[in-house]
Amino acid sequence: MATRTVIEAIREAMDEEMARDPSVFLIGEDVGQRGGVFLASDGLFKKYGEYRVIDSPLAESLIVGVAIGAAVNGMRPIVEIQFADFIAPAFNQIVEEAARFCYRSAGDFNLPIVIRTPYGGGVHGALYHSQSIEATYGHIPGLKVVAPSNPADAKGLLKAAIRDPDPVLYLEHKRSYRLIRGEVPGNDGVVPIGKAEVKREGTHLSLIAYGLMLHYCLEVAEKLATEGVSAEVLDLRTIKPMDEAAVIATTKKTGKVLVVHEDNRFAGIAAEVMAVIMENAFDSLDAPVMRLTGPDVPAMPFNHVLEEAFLPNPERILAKAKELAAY
Amino acid sequence: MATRTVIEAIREAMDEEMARDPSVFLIGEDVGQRGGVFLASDGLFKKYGEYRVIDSPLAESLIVGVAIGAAVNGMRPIVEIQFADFIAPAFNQIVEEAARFCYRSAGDFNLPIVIRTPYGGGVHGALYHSQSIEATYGHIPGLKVVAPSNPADAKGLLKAAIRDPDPVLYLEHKRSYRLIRGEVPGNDGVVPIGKAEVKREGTHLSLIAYGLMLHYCLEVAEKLATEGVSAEVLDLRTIKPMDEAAVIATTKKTGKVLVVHEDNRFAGIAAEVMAVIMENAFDSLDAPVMRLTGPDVPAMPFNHVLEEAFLPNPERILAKAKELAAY
Amino acid sequence: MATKTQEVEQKGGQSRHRSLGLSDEQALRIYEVMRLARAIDERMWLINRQGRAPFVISCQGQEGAQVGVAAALKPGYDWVAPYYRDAGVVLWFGMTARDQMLSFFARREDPNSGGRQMPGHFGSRRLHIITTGSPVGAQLPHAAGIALAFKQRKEDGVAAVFFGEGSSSQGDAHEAMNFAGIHKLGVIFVCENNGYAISVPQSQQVAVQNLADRAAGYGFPGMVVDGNDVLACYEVAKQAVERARRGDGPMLIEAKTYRLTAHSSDDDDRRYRQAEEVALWRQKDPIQRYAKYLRESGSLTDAAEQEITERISQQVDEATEYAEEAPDPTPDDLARFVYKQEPRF
Amino acid sequence: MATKTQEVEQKGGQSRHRSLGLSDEQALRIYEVMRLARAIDERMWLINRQGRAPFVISCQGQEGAQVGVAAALKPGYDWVAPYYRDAGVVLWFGMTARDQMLSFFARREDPNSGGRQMPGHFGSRRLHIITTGSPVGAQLPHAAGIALAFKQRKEDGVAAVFFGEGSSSQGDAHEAMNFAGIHKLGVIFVCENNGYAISVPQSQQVAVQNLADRAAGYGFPGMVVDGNDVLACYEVAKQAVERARRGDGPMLIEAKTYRLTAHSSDDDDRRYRQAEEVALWRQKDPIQRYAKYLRESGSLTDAAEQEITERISQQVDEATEYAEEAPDPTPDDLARFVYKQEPRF
Ligand SMILES: Cc1ncc(C[n+]2csc(CCOP(=O)(O)OP(=O)(O)O)c2C)c(N)n1
Ligand SMILES: Cc1ncc(C[n+]2csc(CCOP(=O)(O)OP(=O)(O)O)c2C)c(N)n1
Ligand SMILES: [Mg+2]
Ligand SMILES: [Mg+2]
Repeated sequence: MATRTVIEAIREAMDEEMARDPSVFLIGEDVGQRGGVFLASDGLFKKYGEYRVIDSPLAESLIVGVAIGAAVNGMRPIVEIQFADFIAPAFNQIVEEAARFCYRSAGDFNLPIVIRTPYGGGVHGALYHSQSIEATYGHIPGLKVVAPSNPADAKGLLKAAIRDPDPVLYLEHKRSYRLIRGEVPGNDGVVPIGKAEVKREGTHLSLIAYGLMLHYCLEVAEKLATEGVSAEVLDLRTIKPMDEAAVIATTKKTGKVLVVHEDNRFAGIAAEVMAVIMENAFDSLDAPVMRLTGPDVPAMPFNHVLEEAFLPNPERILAKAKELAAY
Repeated sequence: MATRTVIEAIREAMDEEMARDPSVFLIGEDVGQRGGVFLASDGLFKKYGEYRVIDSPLAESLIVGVAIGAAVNGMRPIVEIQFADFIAPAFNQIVEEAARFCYRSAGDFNLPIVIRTPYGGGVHGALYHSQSIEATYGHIPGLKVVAPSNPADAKGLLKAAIRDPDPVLYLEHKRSYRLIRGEVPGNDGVVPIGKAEVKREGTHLSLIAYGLMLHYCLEVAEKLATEGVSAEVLDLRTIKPMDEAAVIATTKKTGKVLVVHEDNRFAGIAAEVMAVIMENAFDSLDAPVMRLTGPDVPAMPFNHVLEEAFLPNPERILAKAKELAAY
Repeated sequence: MATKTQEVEQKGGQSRHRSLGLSDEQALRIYEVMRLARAIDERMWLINRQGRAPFVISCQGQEGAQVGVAAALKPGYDWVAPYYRDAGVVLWFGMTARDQMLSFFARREDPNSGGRQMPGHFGSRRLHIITTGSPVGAQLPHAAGIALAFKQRKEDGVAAVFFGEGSSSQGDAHEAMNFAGIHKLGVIFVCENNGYAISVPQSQQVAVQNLADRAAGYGFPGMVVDGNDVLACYEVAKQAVERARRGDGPMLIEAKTYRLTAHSSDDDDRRYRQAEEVALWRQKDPIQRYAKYLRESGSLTDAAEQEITERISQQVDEATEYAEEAPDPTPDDLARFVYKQEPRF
Repeated sequence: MATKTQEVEQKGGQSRHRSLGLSDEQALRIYEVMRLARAIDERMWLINRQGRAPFVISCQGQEGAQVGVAAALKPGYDWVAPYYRDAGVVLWFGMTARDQMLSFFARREDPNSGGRQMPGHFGSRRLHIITTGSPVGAQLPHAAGIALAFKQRKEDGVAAVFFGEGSSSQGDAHEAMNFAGIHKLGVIFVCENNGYAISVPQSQQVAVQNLADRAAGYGFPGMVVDGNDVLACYEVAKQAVERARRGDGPMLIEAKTYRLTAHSSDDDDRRYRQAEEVALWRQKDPIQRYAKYLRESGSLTDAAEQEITERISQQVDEATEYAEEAPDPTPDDLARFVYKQEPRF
């Protein structure tokens, strides 16, 4: 087991998969010579050449559209969208094309494409370098959406995504890139898409999260423990298809659930988790399921006061968890 | 009071507002000479001329982007997107631009734009002429989203939207265009954005819907009444901002709620309604809130068997309502 | 690069097809596919007007551009990205009348979409026809991606993509041409300019006479061709394909043509077109024109014509009958193929 | 339309600005705004490197193109749609050093965004600067819309929109130019071609030498201009503005220039540019070059230069001091202005 940051795990996964399968290639803005603005592909241009690591023109719809065509013609493209905030010009290609290719052809076509993109805030990225997009794309049938929280999951899920026959949106929390370190198996292991993981066992209440918020929840669980409250922490890992069984299991176990995410609240992932619980574990609830999310303002402002006001943080999660525990 | 179809009410609202305010204009594909593919603007080109009713090139991102610029320079554009399924190329302009203009300029700019578009299925429109988009755009802060179910609301909400200082996505259920008739006030009345309406009072359970499904729910309520079940039917009318008070009120009144929509299920509007109830009326619930929605398949197929399998219909709503009543 | 109008009629005279390297058989095959496309389309309108099927969208008038270009490609090796009018393209690439009728009636067996999409939404992995959706313009980047994959594997395959002049206004058209130009990809961009996008005339769609002029801004040649002259289309496409196979990059072909029907069975074109204009273009019908040429060049005898007519009507009859009887999908089919591989839990 | 390279240096000689109709005062005002833009930018880097502010994005090297074009417009009547480098444009249109510094420090009083956006995201309704987001290319359709409104009201206002050559690859750029061409809208499209989009060189971005060539495909003229020659930029912009006001439609101006800094304070340009290349372009600095001209033409005396220098450093000092002390937004501000008008229940 080697210790890696999240960004190193991502780079390693791409490198290993590109070495293993010549049909795997990377395309995106600045991914070549520069190695990506976060250096996710640092060194790969040199190693694999300009037609395996392609510096695209500045056009996201094109990038995804080209990946679709290449996938149809036998390749396995990895797309890097420089920031999740700039995926919007590709919305039509992702939602109306990629996500519907298999369905509209009744299974004749399938698209083994991974779309990697840094999302989330806490880095003074302001309105357009901080957004979360998981609810928007999670709502779209035909896409798979994953959001690993640590290096091992990052590597294993990226490998799974690259080998998956369907389009996978792979969300990388940019604040976690260098902040979160952890052990990464050296072997060829994949982490299956569609499977959540209990990252900490507990009995009194459940915290459900993913990405950066997962770490805050673990921190909160630690604090709660010192106060005699035993919190279970479930890492969704895959947003869509959601591991409903895991959500239901933790609800049945603790009877109290708090869902945490940065993304806007209205019709967000927390709402879906609450709906799943409502439908499947209503009778197990000892309290209403609660959510702590980014507010319904357009995005996270630049100024640090506003940024902090936007982002859920351990203090606020703790307060909400205590409210839940006391219900 | 005159009797109108939904499409007539829409045309009348545009006509009256254009007559009243010279800054109001319409832009979209085929809206001019042809009067729109559904004839929503029939006659307006002749009446107001080519710079008040503009036949745009085939480019949705452009249409919305041009509307933004025109709004900044003193106009009040109404955009027609030919089908909701083709709004996707404009996603960046709607979500990253229009919805964030006011916020990103700290209130210095605002955009009085209405984006009208036909959505929904049941007309053999297949995968790309049947889609529902309310969850996708409802999730976006900074947008208002309305979905009237009848001619009076269609007219009143369109007038409200045109006069509103913010971008409003105005969703027209295409099957309702000529199917639904009703009285329309001749006066200048607007229906306020953000206000739901109880379309039928009841005491045993609540059906919450909008658009075409609202009519199915009214039909079901009628049937339930013959079986001694008194159903309240709430028409959301505005998707975002949602009238939470109305949702909570009906929940507290009946204790049992079924939410119905055509849109895909995962992180859809029903999930948000369930979350709002969970947070605000948990203790009033006599049963879990239930949802009957379009399934999580990419969109509604062409073949009538598949189309019917996709769409909630009165029979299935009735069955679900009975399940709820019996809980 | 200069844009030049093809005037192949003047070249070659009575044996233009032979001077283009086409045997008589090949020339007749082109004719037959054009006629088959038309015949299927006409049958569909008939059935639609009888209320037996809800929707038609037509190739009528554009068969020359479609089959002329397709005939310059290698079916099964090259790829095509057609749009909804391109019955002529997909028939050349191996689709059958039965396939089309199965789509038209939205049957379970429909090879394009299993009855999920409207007719005209072609697709077949086996035949190298990429699946088509409704949002126009989206197929141009796909074609660039197909050509990129050929280049990555050092193969000389070509991707031909077809679109209307209205669709050229979409950002995707620009983005794809730009990318194909940068990497000298083997893409043939074929604009079937029929003068209207539903009701919107060319003058409200673009500010130029010739869409082909745009190619210069992407670093490759653009050619205007008479889209109702199937051999002219074949000639220019052949040049484009040779160029592309050599690795010299894309070409934009603008085929000037006309649609002889309303936009679709839901449209009423009298709202925006003069009857005289349509009548004028009926006289330029690419099938009539090609038939005349073939007859004059001695390649099409009355007997051959009759054989073709019979073969086609038999195919269309059989296809219609088969497809109309074929079973619908079942409700269980609704949830299939959301993904190729359902995630394991 | 033909593309022609401006060679105004040869024209006019020692009194080029006068032959362009600029008084000495106006010529000096242009100089001062260029220098002010540069001075604010340099100060921002200093403060950023000291860790007192998280982010800078620069105008350095592009001030000639920016101020040259802006000087041909009527501030407060015409509109501009700038991009993040266009400090020179917005200063000409009435923004102040204090405004910029308030953005830089993300203070509550920041007139661009109330501390919500990164620096370089300009906007002021009063000054006719449309609010700028980060997604590149989106501003081109906005400019077309602004010009459409002028046309609808029969006013002769002009909209000038600025963008990098990288951003020209976005579909929105194409869609906007096409629309502006069709309706002969009063839009000036200004491409500040600095040869790179972050790390991606022009050769990977477009297949042509001159972006201006694209204008022909939209039915209006495109001009290449030396972006480091402020008077050349002024001249071509003046022609474009006159054309636009007359109702003759848009023009595309490609100003060839270079960015002298890294893409932003988060970038390391040594990963993709040679130091020699940067050094070469430093010698072509538009400010130096214009100063030399002004001195040689006798319009800029040592005394005037010193006055300008003092005025600028005083403005920048005061602005910095004021802005650094200015209060942050409060958490309550977070939820304000999601809408202009909160819906009534
Ligand atoms: C993105 C998108 N917007 C709108 C439509 C609706 N629509 C279908 S065909 C069409 C006109 C297409 O015109 P053109 O590209 O010239 O092709 P033609 O039908 O003339 O062959 C329109 C507007 C669509 N299919 N996709
Ligand atoms: C839609 C979108 N995609 C990606 C980015 C990230 N990005 C910011 S600036 C930039 C390069 C812009 O290059 P160019 O247009 O040439 O302008 P320059 O910075 O060179 O002046 C990129 C890729 C963005 N802001 N918007
Ligand atoms: Mg057309
Ligand atoms: Mg640049």
